[in-house]
Amino acid sequence: MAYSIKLDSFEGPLDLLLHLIDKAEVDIYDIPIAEITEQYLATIDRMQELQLDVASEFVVMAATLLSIKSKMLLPRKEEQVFQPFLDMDVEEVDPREELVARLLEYKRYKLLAEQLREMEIGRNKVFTRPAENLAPYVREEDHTIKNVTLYDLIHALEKLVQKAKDKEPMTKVSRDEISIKDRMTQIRQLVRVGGGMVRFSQLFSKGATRSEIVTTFLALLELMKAKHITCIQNQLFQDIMICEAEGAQNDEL
Amino acid sequence: MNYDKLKGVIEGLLFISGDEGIDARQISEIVEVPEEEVVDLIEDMKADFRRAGRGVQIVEVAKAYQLTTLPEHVPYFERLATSPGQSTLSQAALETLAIIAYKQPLTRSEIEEIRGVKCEKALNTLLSKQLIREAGRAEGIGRPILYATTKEFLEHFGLREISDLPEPPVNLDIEEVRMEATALFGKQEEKTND
Amino acid sequence: MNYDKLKGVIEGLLFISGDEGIDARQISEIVEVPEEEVVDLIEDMKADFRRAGRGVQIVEVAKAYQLTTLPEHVPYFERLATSPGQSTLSQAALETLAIIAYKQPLTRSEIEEIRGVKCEKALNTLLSKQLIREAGRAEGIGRPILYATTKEFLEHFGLREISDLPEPPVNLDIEEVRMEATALFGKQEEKTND
Repeated sequence: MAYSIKLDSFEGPLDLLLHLIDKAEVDIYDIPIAEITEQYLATIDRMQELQLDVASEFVVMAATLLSIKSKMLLPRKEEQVFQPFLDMDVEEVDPREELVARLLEYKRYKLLAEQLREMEIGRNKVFTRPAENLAPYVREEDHTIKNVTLYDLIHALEKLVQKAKDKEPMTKVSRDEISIKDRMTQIRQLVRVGGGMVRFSQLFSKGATRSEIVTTFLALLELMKAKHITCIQNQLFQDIMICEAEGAQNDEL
Repeated sequence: MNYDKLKGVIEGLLFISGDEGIDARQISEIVEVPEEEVVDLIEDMKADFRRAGRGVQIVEVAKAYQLTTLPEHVPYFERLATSPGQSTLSQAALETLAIIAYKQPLTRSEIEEIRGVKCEKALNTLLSKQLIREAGRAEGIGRPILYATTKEFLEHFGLREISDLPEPPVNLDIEEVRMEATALFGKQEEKTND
Repeated sequence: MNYDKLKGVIEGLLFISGDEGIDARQISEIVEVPEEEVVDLIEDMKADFRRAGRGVQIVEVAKAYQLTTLPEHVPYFERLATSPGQSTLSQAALETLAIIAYKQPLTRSEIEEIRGVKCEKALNTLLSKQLIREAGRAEGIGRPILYATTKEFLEHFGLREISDLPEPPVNLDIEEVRMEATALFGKQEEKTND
């Protein structure tokens, strides 16, 4: 059951992978598997260190990546153009191919979901009014009601409760999640304000949510990778110091 | 803002205010224009609507402005009401009936608290269709009327008795639902994934 | 009946039909005017409304015509205490819905295969919001439930019909994606050669 909770910032392993590929600015059709696998595993490790339960899907993907990585290390057979039909060997196929196909398909739906989001936002900007009661327009002598079933009654109830649940749009909207990119900028500002140094614990507010923690962590990893910051820990269990990396001063925030 | 744009905004406000209507003071606060000017503008709009042969009109009920249909269009609405496939109970009436069915007997203000809107019109419809009846009066201030379903209600929905109603698909205690929703938003942070 | 009067009647019918909407065929039967003429008249009315700076517009949602407010008036409605709240879907629900919308009908495991994660909770959310429905069962082991979108789906996104969905970015067939990928791998090798 513990495995059913997923990493907060990502919709799943494919989402995380797409993020890593995007950040690494590599070709999705030619993924540097060793590099991406390393980053993927590192992210999962950090999550576990933060005691976030890592969903089984993330673990399965880690295994898949490792298996692709090992296959890539094997010497590739020479291409045999005229292989017998039944003998279409697996080795001939790029071990990454299936993963790439899955990533591409998932990405496609992610883009479509984005378009749906835009349409939803547009539709949320217009209001209608409830349909008017037509009963008064039915002639008085006719007391019967037509086309109303028990199902309609239950359905009405469901709609009603749904409306009550949706009545809190402001709470939802205000819970704006911060992007990794914004968090990166914030951290660099904090470091700068702190005279080139900030304690790790200072990066988190008291009531920091899991997604804030995860976002902050990913932002730190990104900054380290980009060599904007370095992390120093003098002694075990001591607070980690986030320091501005040499030469990072002149970079644009 | 020019007057034409202002009139458009006021029409939109009237449109979404529905049966509850909206008064000049509220409009004035929203559009940030003095109340007297709002009143003048609405008088203007009434004339505009008539002149343009519009299908709706602005009426003043209990100091609130409302958009309503035109009395001369009633024959068309009658045709709509009796056209095939047309449900003769509105969503409002259905919701009200569902609440009464599951929580009877209860008062109008209790229903309104659950629905969050007035339901006088819906109650009248349901009474005239004999789907609900007055079932005595509640204790307390004003001794308000209690509503309950009727024999005709059971007949229409093919129920032997009221206890034959299916389990409510949802929690009908709106306060609890709201709390649930709030709790869910909290939980959402832990489980954004599904 | 002249066209101006007819437009007034149609406006009244649109107004009274509210969020349920009314389609051209129904209007045509009620006003006894051919359906194509009704469609033309409504197109005319859309333009009239814009020209006159009206506060409402006619939109086509789920094959029915509806009156709605204007998007640019949102800031004013937000100041209204009773402003109708509308809901947005979580990313998980939206991704699941996108897959269903484009590949319907399909089973839960087919959706999960694409998303790479379980989606039971997202499906339940979508079912309770009536954006999807169960559409029979697939052949094969266990005869799993098939899911498809509903009329409420069209309403939620303001679509006239399912074919109005935006074009998918590229081919959605996994087999074709594979071929595409293979083709690209091929090209890549060519490129690396020069």
